[in-house]
Amino acid sequence: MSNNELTRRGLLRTGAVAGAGVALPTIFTASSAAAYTNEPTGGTVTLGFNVPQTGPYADEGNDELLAQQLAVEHLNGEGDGGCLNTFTSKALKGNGILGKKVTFVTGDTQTKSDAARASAKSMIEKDGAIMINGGSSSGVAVAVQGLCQDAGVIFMAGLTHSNDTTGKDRKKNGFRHFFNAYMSAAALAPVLSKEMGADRRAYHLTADYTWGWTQQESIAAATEAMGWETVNNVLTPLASTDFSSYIAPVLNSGADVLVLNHYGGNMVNSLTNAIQFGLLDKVANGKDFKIVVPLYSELMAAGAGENIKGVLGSMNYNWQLDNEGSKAFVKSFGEKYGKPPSNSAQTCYAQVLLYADACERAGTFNPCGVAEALEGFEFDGLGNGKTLYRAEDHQCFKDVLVVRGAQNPTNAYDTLEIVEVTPVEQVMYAPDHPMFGGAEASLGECNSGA
Amino acid sequence: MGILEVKNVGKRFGGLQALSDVNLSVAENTVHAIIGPNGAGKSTLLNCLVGKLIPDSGSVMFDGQSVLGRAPYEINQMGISRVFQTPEIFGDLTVLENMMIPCFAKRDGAFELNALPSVSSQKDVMDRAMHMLEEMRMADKRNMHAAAMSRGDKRRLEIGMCLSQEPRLLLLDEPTAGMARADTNNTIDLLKQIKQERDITIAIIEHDMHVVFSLAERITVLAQGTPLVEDTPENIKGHPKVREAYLGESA
Amino acid sequence: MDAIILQILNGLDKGSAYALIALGLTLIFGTLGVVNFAHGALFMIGAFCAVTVQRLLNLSFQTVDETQKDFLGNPLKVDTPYVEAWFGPEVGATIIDWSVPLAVVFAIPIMLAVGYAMERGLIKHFYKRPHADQILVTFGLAIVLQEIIKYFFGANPIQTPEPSALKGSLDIGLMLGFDPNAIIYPIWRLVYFAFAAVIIGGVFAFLQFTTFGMVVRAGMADRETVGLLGINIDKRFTIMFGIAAGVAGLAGVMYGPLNPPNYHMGMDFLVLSFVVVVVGGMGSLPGAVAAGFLLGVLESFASTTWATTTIPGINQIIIYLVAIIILLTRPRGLMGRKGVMEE
Amino acid sequence: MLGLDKKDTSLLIIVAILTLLAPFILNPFPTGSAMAQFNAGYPDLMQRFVIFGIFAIGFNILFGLTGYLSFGHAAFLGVGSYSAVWMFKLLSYNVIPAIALSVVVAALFSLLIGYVSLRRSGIYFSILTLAFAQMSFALAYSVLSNPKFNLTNGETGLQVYADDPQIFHRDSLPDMPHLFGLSMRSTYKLDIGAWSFDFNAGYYLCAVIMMVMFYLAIRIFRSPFGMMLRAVKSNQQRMNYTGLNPRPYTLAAFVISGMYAGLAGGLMAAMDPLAGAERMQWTASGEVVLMTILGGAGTLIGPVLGAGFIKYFENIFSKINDNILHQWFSFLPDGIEDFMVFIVHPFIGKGWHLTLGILFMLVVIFLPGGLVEGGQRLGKWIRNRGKGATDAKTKQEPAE
Repeated sequence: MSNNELTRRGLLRTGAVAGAGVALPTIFTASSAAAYTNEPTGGTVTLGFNVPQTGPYADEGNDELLAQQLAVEHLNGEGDGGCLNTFTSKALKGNGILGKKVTFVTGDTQTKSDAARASAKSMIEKDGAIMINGGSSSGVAVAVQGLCQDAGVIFMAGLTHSNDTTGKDRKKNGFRHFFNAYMSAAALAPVLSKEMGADRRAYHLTADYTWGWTQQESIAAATEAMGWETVNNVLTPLASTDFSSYIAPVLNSGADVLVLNHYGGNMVNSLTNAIQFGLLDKVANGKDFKIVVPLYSELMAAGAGENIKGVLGSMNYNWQLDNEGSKAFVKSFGEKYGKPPSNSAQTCYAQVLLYADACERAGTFNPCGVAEALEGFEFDGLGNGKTLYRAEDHQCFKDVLVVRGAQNPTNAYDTLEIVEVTPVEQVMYAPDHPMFGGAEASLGECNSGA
Repeated sequence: MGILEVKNVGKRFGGLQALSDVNLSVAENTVHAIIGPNGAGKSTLLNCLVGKLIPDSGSVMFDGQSVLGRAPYEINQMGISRVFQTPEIFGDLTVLENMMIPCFAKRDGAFELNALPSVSSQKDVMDRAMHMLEEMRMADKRNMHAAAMSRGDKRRLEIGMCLSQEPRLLLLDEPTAGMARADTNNTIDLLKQIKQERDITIAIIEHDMHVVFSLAERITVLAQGTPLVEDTPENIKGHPKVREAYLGESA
Repeated sequence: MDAIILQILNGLDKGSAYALIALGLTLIFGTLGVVNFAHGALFMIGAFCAVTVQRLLNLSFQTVDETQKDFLGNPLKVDTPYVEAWFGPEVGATIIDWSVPLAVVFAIPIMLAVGYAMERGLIKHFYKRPHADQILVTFGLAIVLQEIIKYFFGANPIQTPEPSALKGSLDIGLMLGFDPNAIIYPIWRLVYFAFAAVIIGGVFAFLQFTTFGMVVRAGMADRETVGLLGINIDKRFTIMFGIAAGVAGLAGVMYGPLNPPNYHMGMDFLVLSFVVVVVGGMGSLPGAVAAGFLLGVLESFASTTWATTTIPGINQIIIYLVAIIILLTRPRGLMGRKGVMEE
Repeated sequence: MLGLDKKDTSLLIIVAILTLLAPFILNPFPTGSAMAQFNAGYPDLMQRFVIFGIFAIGFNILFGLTGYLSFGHAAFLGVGSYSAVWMFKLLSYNVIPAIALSVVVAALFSLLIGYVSLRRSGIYFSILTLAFAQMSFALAYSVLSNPKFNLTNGETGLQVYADDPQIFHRDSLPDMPHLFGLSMRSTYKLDIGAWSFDFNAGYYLCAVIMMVMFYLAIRIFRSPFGMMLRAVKSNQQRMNYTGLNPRPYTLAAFVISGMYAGLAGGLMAAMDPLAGAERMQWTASGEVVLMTILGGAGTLIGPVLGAGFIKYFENIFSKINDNILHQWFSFLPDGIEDFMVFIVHPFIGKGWHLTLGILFMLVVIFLPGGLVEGGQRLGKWIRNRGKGATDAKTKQEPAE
């Protein structure tokens, strides 16, 4: 892009513009055409961490930033090395990436597509970032992914759960480690069926924007497949702060399960309202009324407080997972910051290490080389167990956690308990699945910016 | 047939009958005063003439055309200019700009998207405005902010702005209210001079009998929303009905 | 029928919050002629008074329990709140449980002080300035206040639950002769509505029946004349600002249990409360209250399935649509007076 | 020159020089130095400066001249962006039809909203515009992006997909917005010693358009029409009784400023072909209000300064993190270094909102006329120091 995207025509024209104004003295030298965008030339390589620092998701962004900083430390051989010790790929040596010390710049997405693109552009154009990582919403992820594709840098998505990120909006330069709405549904459905029975009637409240729709579509499809009926789906404005008028009619609708397709502040408030209305104490159709929150996060759980008790949902990762990679990461993160990592922190940490490792294995920072190294890459030891980066859509496939709000948490960090680890086979789908853009969805061509 | 013909005009505000059955005829090129005690309906009548209020009944004809239902700016474009009790001018603009605005209104009508030429290139309007300022003896103040002027100057400017449109009927709403005697006399002189110099009809609402009797050729006395008498100043003086209305006692 | 009653209840409840905020806002408009964009921030500060009280009551000392482990495998540090140590676990737990109602007491002096400080320190200097300047400076203040709260409390919402005695819901339908479960309504929401009614009634009574209130109302109608009478209206207006801040703050304290407070809740309510005030008519107290409840009820009805299937997206735009219709049919809102804030 | 008087001509020339030399002026610090953090001379931010400058100049024609405070102008910027991206999707990536359509659509949209809103004045007008803009935002964010009728692509933002028609697109043309083949992203990079300067095609397109728009704004300010708008602000009653109809004047000002907003929106899409719904939100409308007041409402150059000021904070201060602070203060002893970082920390990075809020307050408290007044006071102070106390008379000139 900008710095290096000098098509011949562009070079001639811009050259002419500059040349017309001043006769160029010899000390003026145009930068030599680089092989790809922001090719690192000195002893350092710059990564761009683009997370929400203002707005409702600021705390989540801060958690991501902590994890990213930890990853940079580990890459540079500082600290205890964290997951470098458990990662199945041994390409990383703790001496930076390809011998270059890792530095980073940060930006504020404000959880707005426009602002996120602006800060990503500034990191690419001004600071020479060669990879962008982070974010806490799908709108931002898709917008920044598109930008990185155009600019010729790699995008390692942070928290983004919409099917579209690796569905109809998938890009050759973009990669997602986080799971998606389809996987949530596929993992949740059997557990829901086991816990609540196969003849439930579900009432959906859905945040009225792209992510909410894809999640609702996925959950409805998966639960209907095992016998549930969807009584109603009500779309709620994103700006809603009070959901009482949406919750109040639920009890009389003939439904016996409430599915909250909400995230962040929406979810905290809708769940709080649902508990206020005493839904969980009621009996409908002769069954105990239940609430499901398909996508959980630690911060939402903290915000919802006691209200999450017994409520089922899914997560990409939880610090209580008992495997070598997870233990190493939790120890490293916990000792440095005094709290366990959230699942958005973990996905960012893993993404940074995966990017670095791919560069090492490819032997270059060239995005096309890196992308090739990541495609079809199988690994373990980053906390999620055995994982595959699928080549067709750049989506990671790994086990999905079904969690429940703990009845008796002993401290602020074990408010969620793992109910089941759904094996990866159960959440697999074809790359041309209709919910993911069907056969038309394509990654397009790799862009290195050259 | 007068230039302004008011026929059977009535206006109610809730329970208050502000005007009832008002008939008034203002002859061309005269100075016609409307007087009456407080609450007689003078201001309501005036507002009905300029389009601020619409009467419930009756008709108001100016030069053979009805003004009813027309917006104030349309009535102004028909040739009626209004001077307010407290001077209404463009306080944030300079004196010259104040004078240019009515000149533009005269030249271009109620709306003209004249967005690209500069004001200073509009020579005709500029000259006209300067001429008017000179006539009002305010040319030296042309670059002053209008809000910074004395009240007497503001009144002068307002009258000048109205005259620059060459109206056929000039309506004055208590033009000397709150003025010192000297300023009042200056205003009277100015109005006399105006009347002398051009063909213009002036209708004036006034409290101050000194002003009324110095200027008016015809006087209508309004009381409780209805005209009591209409006559020459000489006949109005000492008219028993007028005394009754003003003193509030039956003779 | 039951669905209609349910949505009316919801509407009254939403309307309570709107009305309380709008009431304070219009008091400030009416008395001081100031457009206060920081009014939402006052609501937010009120809510965080409750958070603070809860935090204070939960101040704890730590003891190490060797039998339990924390997430890193170290011995668990157990927190015991001081109040539980002082008053015994049961009384202490009850005090903590009632932290929101306690916070009301705590919030009144704080909000009055905040309001007083704001008026004397900042707003006072902006009476004669254009509305645009007032908007800019109070908007700046709102940002500063909410960023300070964010710095200390984070961006995540914080639960401030109602006392457990007032948790749960009532089956109002049963009382009215409907089927069980037909009209279920949370107790705290009823408490909130009652609380709002009391506050609104209190403010009106204060303005109606006290000499102070009469002078203020006269001042709202004609500030200059009352000033000419030799009454120190400015001082009273300062106190009115304090009261307006207090009303917003109390609305915030009691709102916490309905939806957990976060640092930007003030901004979420800001635009809405301006719409409410304007729909009610600038400077009209009954107008603000009426508009608050009206918009609350309409918003609730617009979110029913029936409404959203008839007109998709109506729940997204209802408030604004109603505002437009009312302003176009009634030039100065429901009860606005002529000439107020029209320049 | 160009129909302007001497003072305006020199103002225009100064603005032209500053915009054309912006790549130098905004990058005063050598790349890689500690102060390089404060460099703003990279294409994206330079584009934003001038685009928001156009937006604010247009807004000022309405607010600065007539005093009508619109809280809904972001809606016109938003429709401008959406129209531009639709042109990219349907025709080709050439920016000319895109920008043209964005101005036309914004004009129609603002005509509609202005016609209704201008039936009221004062805060009633403000709330009407706010209501229309919030409705537009809500519709764009969700209702108009449903799969059956996807006009805006909702949360993600409208963008060009490979399967879009793009009927005039040819393989020889760049696959991103371009001006007859010249890609908006092509940048000529100039290295002089330790310094590095970016000359970006997109920036210069925006800069030229901004200069034209600035020139037009001066012409409008100085025209009879501009005078009428000031008359509207000053005394509508007198205007009415002077035979002038204020409504078409305000409506014309509203539509003109809406077209400026649409142009800015079209340019934003032309620089970066994605249109997000957030740019229609009330906060975005509020931002342009703040820009205008902060810079100095009713002045010619003020809004441009205000736009630059806010965008600088948003893009530069939000990117300073603790690491960078430690670098700055590394010359200090450890304890003091940590203390300094601790003191500064709340104001940078995620605290940039706090800094901005404080600055809003300081500017409006101490400089009622905005940054322009600050500049005038500074200028006066320097002149007085130069001339000494002899020149006690200070001329009160209208702020331009």
